[in-house]
Amino acid sequence: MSEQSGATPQRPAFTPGLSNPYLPMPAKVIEVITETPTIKTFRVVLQDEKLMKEFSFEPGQVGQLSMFGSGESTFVINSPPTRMEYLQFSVMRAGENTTALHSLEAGDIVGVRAPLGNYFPYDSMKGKDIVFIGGGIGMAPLRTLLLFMLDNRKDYGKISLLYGARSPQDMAFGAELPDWIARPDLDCVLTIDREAEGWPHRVGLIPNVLLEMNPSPKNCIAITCGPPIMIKFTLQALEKLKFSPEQIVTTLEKRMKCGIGICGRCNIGDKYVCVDGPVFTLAQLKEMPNEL
Amino acid sequence: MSVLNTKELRIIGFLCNWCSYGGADTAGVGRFTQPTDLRVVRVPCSGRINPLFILKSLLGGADGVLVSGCHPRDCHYAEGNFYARRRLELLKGFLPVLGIDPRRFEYTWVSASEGQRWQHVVEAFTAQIHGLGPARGWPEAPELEILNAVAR
Amino acid sequence: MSIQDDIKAAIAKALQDIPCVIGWGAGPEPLRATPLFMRNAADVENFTAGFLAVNNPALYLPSCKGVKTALVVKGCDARSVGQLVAENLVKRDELYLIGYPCSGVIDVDKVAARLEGKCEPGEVTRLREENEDVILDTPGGEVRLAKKDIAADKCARCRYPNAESADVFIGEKRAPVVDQDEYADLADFEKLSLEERKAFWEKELSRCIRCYACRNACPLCVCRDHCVASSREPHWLTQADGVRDKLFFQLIHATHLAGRCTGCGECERACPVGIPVLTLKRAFSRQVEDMFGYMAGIDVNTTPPLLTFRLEEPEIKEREW
Amino acid sequence: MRIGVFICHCGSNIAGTVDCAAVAAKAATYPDVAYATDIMYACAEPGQDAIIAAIKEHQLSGVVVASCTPRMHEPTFRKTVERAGLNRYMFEMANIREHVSWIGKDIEANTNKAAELVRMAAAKLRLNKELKPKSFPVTKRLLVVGGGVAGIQAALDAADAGLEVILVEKQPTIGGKMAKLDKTFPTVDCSSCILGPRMVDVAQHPNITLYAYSEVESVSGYVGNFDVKIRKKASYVDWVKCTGCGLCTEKCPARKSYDRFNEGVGPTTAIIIPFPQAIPKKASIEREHCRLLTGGKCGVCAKVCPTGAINYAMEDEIIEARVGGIVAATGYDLIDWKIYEEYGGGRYPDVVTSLQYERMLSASGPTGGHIKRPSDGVEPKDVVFIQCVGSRDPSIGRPYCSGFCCMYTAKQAILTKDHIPDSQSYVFYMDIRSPGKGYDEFTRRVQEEYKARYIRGRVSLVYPKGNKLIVRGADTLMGVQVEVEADLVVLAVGAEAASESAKLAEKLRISYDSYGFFMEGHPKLKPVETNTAGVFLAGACQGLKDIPSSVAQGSAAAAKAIGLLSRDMLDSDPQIAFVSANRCVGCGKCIEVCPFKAIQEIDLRGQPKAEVIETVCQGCGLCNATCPQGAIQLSHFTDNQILAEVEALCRF
Amino acid sequence: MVMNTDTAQKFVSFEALPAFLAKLAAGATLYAPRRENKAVVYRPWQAGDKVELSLRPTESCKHVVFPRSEELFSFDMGGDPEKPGKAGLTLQEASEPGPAVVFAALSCDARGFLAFDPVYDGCGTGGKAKDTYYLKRREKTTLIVRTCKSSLNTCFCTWVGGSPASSEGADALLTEINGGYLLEAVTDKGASLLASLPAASDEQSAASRAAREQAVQSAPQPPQDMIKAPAALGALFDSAAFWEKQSAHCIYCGACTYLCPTCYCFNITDESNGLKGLRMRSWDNCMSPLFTLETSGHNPRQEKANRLKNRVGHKFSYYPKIHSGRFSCCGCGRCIKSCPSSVDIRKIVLDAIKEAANV
Repeated sequence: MSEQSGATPQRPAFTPGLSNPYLPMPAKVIEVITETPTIKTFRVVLQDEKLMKEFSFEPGQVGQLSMFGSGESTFVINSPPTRMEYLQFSVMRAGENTTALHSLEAGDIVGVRAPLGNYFPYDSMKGKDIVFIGGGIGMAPLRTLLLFMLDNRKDYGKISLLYGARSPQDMAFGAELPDWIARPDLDCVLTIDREAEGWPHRVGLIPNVLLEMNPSPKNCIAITCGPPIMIKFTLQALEKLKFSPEQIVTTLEKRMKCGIGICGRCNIGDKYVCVDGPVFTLAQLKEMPNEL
Repeated sequence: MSVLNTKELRIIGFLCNWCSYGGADTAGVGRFTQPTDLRVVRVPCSGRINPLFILKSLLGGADGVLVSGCHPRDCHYAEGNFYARRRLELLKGFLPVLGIDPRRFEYTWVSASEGQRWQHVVEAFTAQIHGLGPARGWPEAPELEILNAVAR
Repeated sequence: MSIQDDIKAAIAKALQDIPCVIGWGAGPEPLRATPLFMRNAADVENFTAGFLAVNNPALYLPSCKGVKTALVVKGCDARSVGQLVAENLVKRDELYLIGYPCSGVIDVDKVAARLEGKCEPGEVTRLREENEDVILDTPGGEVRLAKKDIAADKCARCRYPNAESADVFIGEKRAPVVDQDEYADLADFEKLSLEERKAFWEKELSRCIRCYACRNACPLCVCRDHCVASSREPHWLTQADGVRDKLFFQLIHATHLAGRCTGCGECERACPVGIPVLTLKRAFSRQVEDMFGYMAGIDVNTTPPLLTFRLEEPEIKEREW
Repeated sequence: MRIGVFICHCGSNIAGTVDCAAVAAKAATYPDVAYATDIMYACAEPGQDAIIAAIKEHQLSGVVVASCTPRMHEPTFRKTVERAGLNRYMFEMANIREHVSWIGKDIEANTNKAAELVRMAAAKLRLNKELKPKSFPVTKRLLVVGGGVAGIQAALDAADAGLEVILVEKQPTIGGKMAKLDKTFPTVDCSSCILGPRMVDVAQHPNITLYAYSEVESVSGYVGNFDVKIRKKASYVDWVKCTGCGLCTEKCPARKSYDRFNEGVGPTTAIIIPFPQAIPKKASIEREHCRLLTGGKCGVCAKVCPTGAINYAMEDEIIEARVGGIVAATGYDLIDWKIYEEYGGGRYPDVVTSLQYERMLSASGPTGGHIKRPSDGVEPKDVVFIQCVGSRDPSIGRPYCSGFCCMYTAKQAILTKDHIPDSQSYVFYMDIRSPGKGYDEFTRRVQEEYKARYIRGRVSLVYPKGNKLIVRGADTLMGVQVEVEADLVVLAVGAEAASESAKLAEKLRISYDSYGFFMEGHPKLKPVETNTAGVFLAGACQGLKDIPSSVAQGSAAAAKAIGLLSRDMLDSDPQIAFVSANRCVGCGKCIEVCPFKAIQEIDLRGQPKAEVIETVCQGCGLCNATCPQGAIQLSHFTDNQILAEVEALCRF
Repeated sequence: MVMNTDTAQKFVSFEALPAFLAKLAAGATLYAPRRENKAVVYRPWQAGDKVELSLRPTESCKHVVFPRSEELFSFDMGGDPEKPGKAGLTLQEASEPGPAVVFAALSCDARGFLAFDPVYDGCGTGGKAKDTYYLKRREKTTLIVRTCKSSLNTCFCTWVGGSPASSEGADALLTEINGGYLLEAVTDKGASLLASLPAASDEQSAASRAAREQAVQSAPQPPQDMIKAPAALGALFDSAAFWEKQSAHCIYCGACTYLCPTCYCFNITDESNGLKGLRMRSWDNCMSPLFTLETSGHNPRQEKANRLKNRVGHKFSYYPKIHSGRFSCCGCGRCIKSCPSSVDIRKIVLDAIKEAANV
C-alpha cells in the first residue's frame, strides 16, 4: 500500500465496555424504522447511561447485535460517531436471527457488543474527493461515513453519492434521501434497476450509472459496498475509470461469531475480517487469497 | 403445579385435527370424564408426526406419549395415517433399544365420532403410564439446566 | 494374473470412457487403505483391493451426480449403491460398477485387541496377506493372525459378497455366508435389561465428540450440508455436550436410516471414539425386515418401506385401546 | 411479539371447573404475553369487541383465546383478530372446554392443565407467521353421486341455478329406493307419479349430464377443482343407439335372472330395462346372466335389436371430469335380515321384506299390483308385519332406529286392506315412532279405520305349519303370548348406509361412522357439509331419513354447493407446506409421499429442488415429517412450532 | 514460568501411583486417560480407575481447558412485575472454573495448547479482547505430560518442532522407568503438584534421561523442507486441481478437528426457554460447510476442497505467518489415525511443497 494513497485501514480499535468480550451491553430499542419490505433500522441506546456516554467508535466499525435466545449477528453501526444520541443498525431479513431481530419493537432489550473491527481511514481521505457507491443494504456502512464527512464537511473535497436499489420500494433511508438530494454540498444520484412509475431519478444498474457519472480519479477515493455481483461490476467500472486499487475502499461481510479474531470462521488467509477488516482497500484485497 | 407434580405425570398426546382431536372434542361434549394428565398437541394429520417428536418428548422428560389419528382408510388426507402407522409401529418396536419401556408410547385410531372410545383410550393410557411411574430422565449438558423452569 | 491385476485392467478399460474410477489405494499406514480416485494409468497402479478395502466408495456418489463415475465395489458397497439407485439419489446409468468377490475386510479394532499387550496397531510396520492369514511386522516381531479373526463383524454374516449388480465382475463368485443369523450382532446387546440399555447408551454417548464422522461416512446420509444437527430451522438440537443431545442426534440418524440402512457399518467404523452407533440402525433394520420383508439395497425396484404403505399391514399388530 | 391472552368462562361451562382468573394471572407471566384477562363469553359480540379493543389498546401482535375447541370457533376468532388489523394466523386457541372443563371436575387439576395448554398455545404463537391465502379459479361444475330422490333434488336445484351438474348413478336407472315404492306416506300418493316427472326433468335438463350405470372411480384434487374419474360400466348396449323399445327384453331367453329392481320378486331377463319409467330408458345386459357373455352362445338380443345397439365387446369406460364441488347422495341399503333365524333366516318364501312387498303392491311390479304369496301365488288374507327387524338391535350392532319403518308399515297395512278388503293385518311393533307432519294421525288411521291389529311386542319365532306361517310373539301390553296364523309375513327391515359408502368416503376423504353413514361437519350447524371442503351430503347417506327430509337435504346441499361455486375464485388455505430451497437437496422423498401430487421437482440453478404447488397442497404435513433435513415445512405447524409446544411441556 | 528442571525430579512407583492420583484428585478435577470401549479418552479420574498408558489417547485433552460446550453467560428477560411478559434483562456470567490436573497427557497435547494460547490471549485485537473463559481454565489447569516410548505410524511431532519427550507447554513430564515413573517439574505449578513425592535417585534420573533419549531416537525424522510449507501453500491457493485431488476422499466430518490438539474454532449459539436462556459456545469445525455459510446463502468455502485447503493452510501457512513461523500443528497424527477415509495431512503438505517447487 502506498503511503500516498493513505487508504490504510487501521489496526483494531477494540474498546470493550466490559472485561469479558463475549458479554453484550444491554441496550434498549428506542425506535424501529421500516425501511423496505426486508430492511428495518433499529436505533438503540445502551441501558447503562455511563457506558453510553463513554461509548465511542469510528465510522465503519461493526457491532454484534444480540437477540437473546436467537443469537448475534454483525451489523455496521450506521449512525456516525458525530451523532451519539443512539446507535443505529439496519438489518435485512434473511436468516433466522435477522428474522428474529425484525420482530423487535421499541422498548425491547437487545445486546450490543461494539465497536468491533477496523474503520474507514477517514483521516487519510482528508482533502480528497469522495465517491460513495452503495447498493441495497450496502448503503448502511456508507451512511455512517457519509454523515461523518458531512458533519466534518470542510475536511473533504467534493462528495458524491451513487445509491442504487432494485426498485423504489427497496431503497433504504428513504426519510433522509430528500435531504441528501437537496444538500448543495453533496452530489447525490439515486438509481433503480428498472423503470418504475413515478420515479424521478435515474434508472440503470449501478456500474453503468457510475460510468455515466464519470467521476475523475484524480485525488479521489471511491468507497463502495453492496451485494457481491454489484461489487464485482462496480470494481470493473472503477478500474475502467482509472481508479487505482489504492483508491478503492470497500467493506466486507463474512459469517462471524466471536468478533474478536478467535472463533476462526471469518478468515481470508491469515486475515480475520472481524479484526483486520471489515474495511479493506482493493489493493489489500488483491494481496489476500481470493476467497471472498 | 406443586401438588400436581406428585399426582399427575407428563403425558403428551399428538392428535390429528380431523379425527382424533374431534373424537376428544366429542368426548368432551359427551362429558366423558377423563384423567387430567394428558396435554394435546394438535397436528393436521398423523402423517405430520415425525417419530422424532415422540423421541424428543420421551428423552426430554415426558412420561408417556400418545398418538392418535384417523382409522386406516379414513384419513382426511387419504394416506397420511398409512405412513404414520408404519413409522409409529417401527418406533414403538425401537424404544426398548434405548431402554425405554415401549408401553410409554402408544398409537391408536379414534374417529371424530368415537368420544367414548377416546375416553377409554385416555383412561387406559394414563393408567398404564401411572403403572410405569415417572420416566428416568436423560442427562443434559449442565449448562442447559437453566432452560428447565422446574427442576425435574 | 491375479484378481487384483484383472481389476486394474477393468479399471483401465473403464477409464477410456469414464473420467474417474473410485477404488482403494495404499493408506497412511500398513493396516489401512484409503479411497482412491483414479483418473489415469498412474493412479491405477496404486489400486489395491482385498482385505484392506474397507471404505465404502458409494459414499462419494451423491457428490459425483451428473458425471459418469465408476466404482470398484464389494458386495456390501453394491448394496449401498443399490439403495441410492432405488431412492433415485443417483442414476444407475451414470454408474459403472466393477465387482469382485470379497472375502472380508479388516477391522483394525480387532487387530488392536489381538495385539493387546504387544503394541498398538499404529506400530505395525508391514502387513502381508498369506491365504487366510495376515502376517504383521510389529516392534516385537512377526504376528500371524487369521483373517477371519480380524475381519469386520459384517463379513462373518455376509450374504452378498459378490456385488450382484456389477456391470462387470472380476473373478469367481463366492458363496454367501448363511450359517450365521443376520442379526447375530444384536444378540449381546439384547441380553441387557431396559435399565442396562439406558445406562449403556448414556455411557457410550458421553464420549461422543459430535464430529459427525458417523453421518459423513454414511453413504445414505444425503442431507450432509443441510443436516438438522446444526440447523435452527428446524431446531431439534442444541450444540451442548450432553448425552441427551448426542443421543438424539443418533436417533435422528437412525430414524432417517430406518428402512434404508444396508448395514455397511461405516458409521461405526468412522466413529473415532468407538461408539457402537450401528446397533441403533441394525435394530431398525431387523424390524423393517420382519415387518415389511425389506432389506435395503437388494432390489432397486422396490420403494423403501417408509416411503410407501399397504392398505392392510399383516405384520403390524395395531393396538386396540 | 406482544401476546394477548383471553380466558373464556363460557358462562359456567368452563368457569364451573376452571379458575379462569387464575389461568389468566398465570398466563400473564408467559414469554411475550403483554396482556391477559378472563372474559365471560369470548365468542359473543361483547367478547369479540373486548378482544379487538385489547389488541388496539395494548398493541397486541398475537392473540391466544382459551375457550372451546378450535374446531368450533377458530374461524370466528380469526375473523375477530383480522377485524382488529392482525393477520388471522397470528392467533392460537387453547381448548379448555372440551379437553378440560367438560371432562373432569377437579378444579385444581383443571386450572393447572388449562394454564399449561395456554402456555403451549402462547409458545406456538410466538413462532406463528403471517400467512396470506392465494386465490385460485373455481370449476363451476357439481358432481352429484347417487340418483335417488336426494341426488335428483340436489342435481335439479343446482342445475336450475345455472351450474353444470354431473349426476352419477350406480344402477342403470335413477330413481333410487323411491322409484321402487308403490305409494308414499302419509298421503298415500303414487310414488312414481311424483318422482317420475323429476326424473324426466333430470334427463331433459340442459345443465345435467347423467351417467347411469356408472360409479365414481377416484377423486383427487380439492375444493374448487376436484378431478374425478367415473367408471361407466359396460352395459353391452350402445345407449346412443338404444331407443328403449324393449324388444330385446321380450326376446331374451335368459328368463331366470335375478330382478334387482324388483328385489327378486319374480325373475327377469338378462337384458333389462329396469322399469317402464326408467331414466335413462335404455337396455343393459347383466353380464352374469347373459348366455352369450357367460357361455358364448345366444346373441338373440343382437339379432332382434332394430338399431343394432347391442355390443357384446363393450368395456368399462373411464370418464374424467373436473368439478368444483361434490354432493354425496348414495342413500341406504337394507340390512341383511337373514341373520335372524327366528324369522326363518330366508328359508320361508312367504316371509318377505317390506321393499319386496312394495314391489308386490306396485302396479308396475312383477305381480302387476296383485298381492300374491311367493310360495303358491295365492292371495294372502292374514298378513303379519314385523317391525324393527334389524333396527334398535344392539345385539347385531344396529342400535339405531331406522326412522321410517313405522310409517311405511302403516302405509303397507292400509294398502293391504285396499288391495284385499277381507284381509287382516297384524303389526308387531316396539314403539310407534311417528313424529312427522300428519304422521301420527296416519298411524292411528291404520288402526282405527283400517282395523290393523297393532301388537306391542317382539316376535320370537316364525315357523311354517301347513301352508301357513305361525308367528309367535309376546303382547307386552296384555302380558300374554300370542300366535298368529299368517299367510304372509312382511319384515320391516332396518336400513344401513349403502353397501359401498365406506369406499366412497375414502375416495372423498370424508369421515363415516361405524355404520357407514357419512359424518356431517357439525351435527347441528353443518348438517350438509363435511369436514372436507367442497363435499356435501344429501339424503340417507348422512343418516336415515324419509323422503321429505331427503328432498330437503338435497336442496340444502345444492344451496351450499351453489354458494360455493357462485364464486369465481376461492382462497386457498395458506397452511401449506413451503420449501426452504437452500436446504433442499432434491432427494424427492416429499414428492414420493405427497398424497396430492402437490410437490414437483424444479431446477434451481442446475440443482433439483422440491417446489410446492400452492393451490394443490392440502397441508397434511406428511412431506414435513418425511424430509430428513426439514427443508420442507408445513406453515403454521412447523417443526419448531411443534417442538415449542413439546418444550413448553417438557421443560416445565 | 519455567524453572530449573534438574532440581525437581521425583519418583512414583507403580504401586504408589493410585495414592498419588488420589492426592491429585483431592484438590482438583483430575483428568487421566481411560480406556472406554475401543477408545482412550481423558476422563475425570476416580479412585479405582485404571490409567491407560499402553495405548495412546484417541482424543486430545483440549476439552479440559476448552470444553466441548460451555456457557458464556445466561440471561433472564423476566422479572418485572409491571410488565410480566417481557421486561428487563439480567445477564449472568458463567461461574468460575475449578482447578484441574491432567495426568499423563501426551507431550504433543501440551504443545497444542501453545497454539491456543496467543489466540485466546487476544492477539487478534492486539491483546485487548482476551478470552477470559479459556485463560482462566488454562491458568487453573496443571498439565503432566508423558514421554512417548515409541512412535506410531501416524506420529510426526518432530516435523513441527516437537519431540516425544518434550515438556513444552506442560507443567511436568512423566517418564516410565523401571518400577515406576519419574516425574519432572517444568513449572512452579508442576513442582507444587509433585511436592509430596519422594525425590528420584540419580539412577532413576539417568534411567529417565535414557528413556527420553531413546524416545527421541525412535521418533520419525522430519523432512528437510517443512519450512517451505507456508510459502508453498500460499502459492497453491488458487490451484483448484491440487486441492480437489487432495480432498477427493475427504468426507469433511469434523473428526480431525475435534481430535486435534490445536484446533480451537468454536460456534456461539443461544438456547432459551421462554424468557430464560443462555449463550453458549461449542466446538465447531472448518470442515463443515456451515462454518462459513453466510445468511445470504453465499459461502466462501462451499467446496470441501476449499475447506480442506483452509484447514491445512491455517495450520501450515496462515497461522505461522501471524505467529512467528510456528505451525498450528503438534504432529500428534490423530487426524490421520482417526480419519475415516485416511486423509493424511503430512502427505498434503509434502505434496504441496513438491508441487509448489514445480510451479
